[in-house]
Amino acid sequence: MFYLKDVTIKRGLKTVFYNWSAKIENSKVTIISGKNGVGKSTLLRAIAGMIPIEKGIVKNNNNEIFKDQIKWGQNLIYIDSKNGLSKDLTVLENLKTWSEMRGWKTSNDDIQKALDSVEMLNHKNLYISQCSEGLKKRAALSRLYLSLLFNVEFWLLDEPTNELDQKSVILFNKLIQRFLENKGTVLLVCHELKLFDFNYELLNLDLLKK
Amino acid sequence: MFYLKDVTIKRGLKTVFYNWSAKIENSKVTIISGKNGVGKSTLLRAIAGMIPIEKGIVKNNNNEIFKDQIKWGQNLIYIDSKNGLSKDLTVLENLKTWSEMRGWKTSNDDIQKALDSVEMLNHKNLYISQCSEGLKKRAALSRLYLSLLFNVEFWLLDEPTNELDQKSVILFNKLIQRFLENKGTVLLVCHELKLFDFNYELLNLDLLKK
Amino acid sequence: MNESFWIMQGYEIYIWPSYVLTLLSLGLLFVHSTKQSQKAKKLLKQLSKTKN
Amino acid sequence: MFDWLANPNRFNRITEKIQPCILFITIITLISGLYFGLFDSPKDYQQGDAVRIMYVHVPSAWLASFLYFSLAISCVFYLVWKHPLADLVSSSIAPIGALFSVLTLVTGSLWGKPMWGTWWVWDARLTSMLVLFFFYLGYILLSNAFERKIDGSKTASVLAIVGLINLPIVKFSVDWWHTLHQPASIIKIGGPSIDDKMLLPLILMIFALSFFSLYMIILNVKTKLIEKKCEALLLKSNLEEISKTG
Amino acid sequence: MSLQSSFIQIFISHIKREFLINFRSLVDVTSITSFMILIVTLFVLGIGPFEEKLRLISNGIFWIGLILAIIPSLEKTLQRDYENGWLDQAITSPTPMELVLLSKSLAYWLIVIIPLLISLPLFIILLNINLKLIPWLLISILVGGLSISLIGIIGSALTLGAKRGNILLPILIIPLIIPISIFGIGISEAVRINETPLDNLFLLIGFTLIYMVISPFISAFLIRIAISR
Amino acid sequence: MSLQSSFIQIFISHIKREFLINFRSLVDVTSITSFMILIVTLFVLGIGPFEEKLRLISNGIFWIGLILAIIPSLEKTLQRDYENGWLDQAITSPTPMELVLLSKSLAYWLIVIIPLLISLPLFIILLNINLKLIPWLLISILVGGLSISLIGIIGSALTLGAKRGNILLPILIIPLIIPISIFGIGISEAVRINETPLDNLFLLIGFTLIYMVISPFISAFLIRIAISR
Ligand code: HEM
Ligand SMILES: Nc1ncnc2c1ncn2[C@@H]1O[C@H](COP(=O)(O)OP(=O)(O)OP(=O)(O)O)[C@@H](O)[C@H]1O
Ligand SMILES: Nc1ncnc2c1ncn2[C@@H]1O[C@H](COP(=O)(O)OP(=O)(O)OP(=O)(O)O)[C@@H](O)[C@H]1O
Ligand SMILES: [Mg+2]
Ligand SMILES: [Mg+2]
Repeated sequence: MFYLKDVTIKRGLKTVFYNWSAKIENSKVTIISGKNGVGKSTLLRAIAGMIPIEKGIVKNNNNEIFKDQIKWGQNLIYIDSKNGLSKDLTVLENLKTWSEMRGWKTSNDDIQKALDSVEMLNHKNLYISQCSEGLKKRAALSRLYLSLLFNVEFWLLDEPTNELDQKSVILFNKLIQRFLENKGTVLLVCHELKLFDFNYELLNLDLLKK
Repeated sequence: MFYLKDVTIKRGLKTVFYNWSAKIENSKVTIISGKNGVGKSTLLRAIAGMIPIEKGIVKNNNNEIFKDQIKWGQNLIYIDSKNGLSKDLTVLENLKTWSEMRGWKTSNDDIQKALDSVEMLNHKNLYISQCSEGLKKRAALSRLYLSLLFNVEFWLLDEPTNELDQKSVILFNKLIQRFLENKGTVLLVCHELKLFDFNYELLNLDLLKK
Repeated sequence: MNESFWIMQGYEIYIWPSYVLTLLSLGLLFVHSTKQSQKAKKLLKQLSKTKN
Repeated sequence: MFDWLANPNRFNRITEKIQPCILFITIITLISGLYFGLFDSPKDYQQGDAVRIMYVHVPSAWLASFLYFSLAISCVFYLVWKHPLADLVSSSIAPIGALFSVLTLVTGSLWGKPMWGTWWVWDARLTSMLVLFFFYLGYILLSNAFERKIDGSKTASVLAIVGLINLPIVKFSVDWWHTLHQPASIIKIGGPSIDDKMLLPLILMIFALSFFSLYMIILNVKTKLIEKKCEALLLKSNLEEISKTG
Repeated sequence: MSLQSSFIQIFISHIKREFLINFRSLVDVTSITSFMILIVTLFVLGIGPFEEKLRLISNGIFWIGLILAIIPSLEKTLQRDYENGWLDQAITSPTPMELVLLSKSLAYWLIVIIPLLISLPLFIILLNINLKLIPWLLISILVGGLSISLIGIIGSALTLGAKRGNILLPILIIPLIIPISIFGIGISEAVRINETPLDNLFLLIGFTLIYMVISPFISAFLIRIAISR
Repeated sequence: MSLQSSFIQIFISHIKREFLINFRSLVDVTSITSFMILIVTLFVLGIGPFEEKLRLISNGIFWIGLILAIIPSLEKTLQRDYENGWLDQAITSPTPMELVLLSKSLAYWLIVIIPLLISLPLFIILLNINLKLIPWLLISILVGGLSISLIGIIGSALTLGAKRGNILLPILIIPLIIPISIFGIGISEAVRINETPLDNLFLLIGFTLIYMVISPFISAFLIRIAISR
């Protein structure tokens, strides 16, 4: 069980969460929804460890996750609208350097398969600056496949389906399903719930924050 | 009637459209769809005059639109995922400087109404760097309201609903409806057609480009 | 050829390099461009063959 | 005139005929220039044998400047009349001009060491040649810095033209700069009186290098025309494939 | 009454925008001056703080400081406006790009020049500048600063769409700046050795006028290319 | 066999990434040298091209050129990695940020130093540098370049999160750089006047070692702040 208890999170001068608690079930998908500016991305970034939690506790299976940032980093993939791709590198190079940065020894075969899982194999030698928005997103999501091989436990995804076409949404659904089979936990921010064909818990911040 | 005849459009070294023709009806919404990387954004940017059309004709009511770029600029609003907002300015300042750049004399009242039309009035003094993704998008879309006052004929919108919450999608729908009442023409790129409650023509590039 | 020609009042270490460098780079440029031109011609031949 | 030559076919036809002549003239003038320069010209009364460097240095300097002028003119043609051949001409000129400016700098240095006792001084000529080299370099780098060749050509052409306005001013102003400070402390090079016997190899070498450049430019333009044809063919077959397979 | 603003109004509104972005707080105003002071310090320390040496090169340092103060920040705003899509908005608007760019360079000129003029006394003390030079320095900073902005915007536009633009920029821009810096320094030097600085000043003004005319067109042409990628 | 790479491997892979991004083509290699030559030209013209003057300040010019060659481009990559979200990826990974930053500064050092060392003869000719200085120059460029990179990354990290970062950067960074340039120039000057440059060299090395240890920690700390905004 993953839970946040009485957390206070600030963004700039604004207190976005104040003494706020929530539970997130492991090995399931939780979709975080809510209106613009309510704090969905803030919450995700806070859980990923990028925004400090001013007060309160965040625990995963009774371990305080921020005690050991490195270990938490091992367990987690975070992808948001910024994608984290260098525009001076190709799709392939981006994926490779990313996995090297995480200290993963991936074979070329794995990289190919990862690209294939989001149908980016044909585009692997495009520079990111030459990719359309949707292709960029897919290049970013190809990381998810790699993470399946390395026992990552959490996916934190901020509006991952935004620029995807219908086919890619299906591929994304497949990735999630494989991750669920591996007992992974997904935290997903999205405004459009109809896109998904798996069971999910809904965490509606509009209701919860009242 | 707005039409493209035998156009060839290149992006970098890639020929995205080759001897391609299409018709777009005036005073209607046309939704351009198609898979990632097929050329939706390219088409929109070409029509807006940013990407040169290598060959072929683009005519609106029998006027070649690129003959007089300034006049075409008067008739058109283009908004894409980059939004075109300065992050060192507030939402209000961004909208104001934008309308001044277009040479529009807007009253404070108009600006307020424009912000209200996307429910950004409460956030008007936020710097763009402090806005969430959805708020940024709404700040960009507030331009649409202003353009209703100045007889703009075309809206070219590239995935405008991406980060919007459900409420904002409804507001966006309203703006489009008002524009249609003014006999405006909308060209809209979107992957998710269910979001709209107006009549639209569909221009599916996957089918058309074969 | 007498010796003083090659020695050139002790300026030979300046004069010869400047001539050699000039001629060498012109020569290299010439060879390179000619090669390039032949390569292009070959390619054109190949392409027009496969087309027909 | 330019329009008339700018037809690629006509260009090919005409140059086909004159190319051997140019090559012939180049070889003759080069050999005789070298002969007179190295064997049959007097020593300078001040510089002695070192003056022989002049026969490669000055022609290089002269050509570097002249080629830049041609480059800029051809860029004007390209930007104003939008003729693609003009771009091929400019992009053929640039590397040759860059080479000559480097040669000028190197041979000049080789000349400067025995004459001034130093490889380099910041005098107007040398500084403006250095700047000229950077305009060439800028042109070459910029024209290759874009994904689409045509964008690079346009952008680099703008640079070349702006450079044309700047170069005389750089040269003039650096000169001005010197006279402002103090009279030039170095030997005034290339005085008005120059021995006829020294003039002959100089002129021969200028001819040799000019005709050499002309030959190379024509050769490179032709190569580029062929390459363009190849590209067009490739593109066509690609597009046909696309329209067939869908 | 027309709802459409005149060119002058659009022009002023652009300058207002740049001021809003770049002149937000006192930090911005002081930072240019501080930057220049630090550059001067760096130089003086690099050279050794001996008065004779310093007097020889103070004019040079001043001009190089001016160049380094204007161009990088000008480049950054253009780059930023390109990346955040604001240039797309400008190009799909009825306002000519040339006007946008002219106002941008003028705005930059003002943004840099105003704090510098205010802090001129400081530099006079730091660099031990002769007092008879002050009026000339004022004029040459004013005129020279304008041409540096105008050239800076050409340079930034040149590299906007290029692959490794940020690395190319200095190579392209320094050769273009050299005449300006020579004329500028020439003015001060002429005064120092009691000659007339007028010819250098006229050259500087003439050059600036030329750039004033051509720079907006050239940069607009280049930016259209960058956007069309 | 472990699937997890060691720190050294991660370190090397980071350096590889920077090289991939920044050393793509010949442009990148030549441009640093060209940039420095042009800076030198600009300075010399600013100062007046007289040999005695030049000899007095050639060391200063060289060091300022080095600083200007390293810091702006280092700053730009960090800024870019921040904006495109790559730093987010680095911070949510099991690799310590400190390691990432150390490799980034080392990579930058190599990227700038290699072309500069290759083109050192050019600078020796242009600046009329005494030949006996060469070995000292080599060492001091090597060591000094490293500390400039290390300081540069602190400065860039400082301004990442700041609202008006781009303007603040030079103000923050120049004071940190000044000691380095003083030691560096001190080495050359000492050789010139036939004194021992060793004390300056040791100071430079010591300073660099200190920065080598503290810079990654300080910058990682600053970047965490920037990301948390
Ligand atoms: C690094 C060293 C040098 C460089 C870069 C250099 C550069 C140049 C350049 C650019 C020109 C062409 C000027 C023009 O067309 O008006 C030139 C011409 C000339 N240079 Fe040099 N030079 C160097 C050293 C020398 C030395 C040491 C001498 C003789 C002692 C010399 C003698 C000449 C002569 C005689 C001309 C032709 C004069 C004229 O056309 O008016 N140069 N040099
Ligand atoms: N600078 C470039 N150089 C080369 N190819 C490019 C460049 N920019 C875009 N492309 C290619 O052009 C094609 C069309 O891109 P475009 O952005 O129009 O796609 P799109 O239909 O909008 O896709 P998406 O749904 O992902 O936004 C893509 O295949 C893309 O890879
Ligand atoms: N740097 C900042 N300073 C002040 N307030 C900020 C800052 N960044 C974000 N905020 C505010 O924090 C709130 C939460 O932002 P967040 O990005 O988490 O929203 P979100 O729920 O993800 O919205 P969206 O659906 O639009 O993405 C917003 O109201 C936003 O305006
Ligand atoms: Mg969000
Ligand atoms: Mg798109």
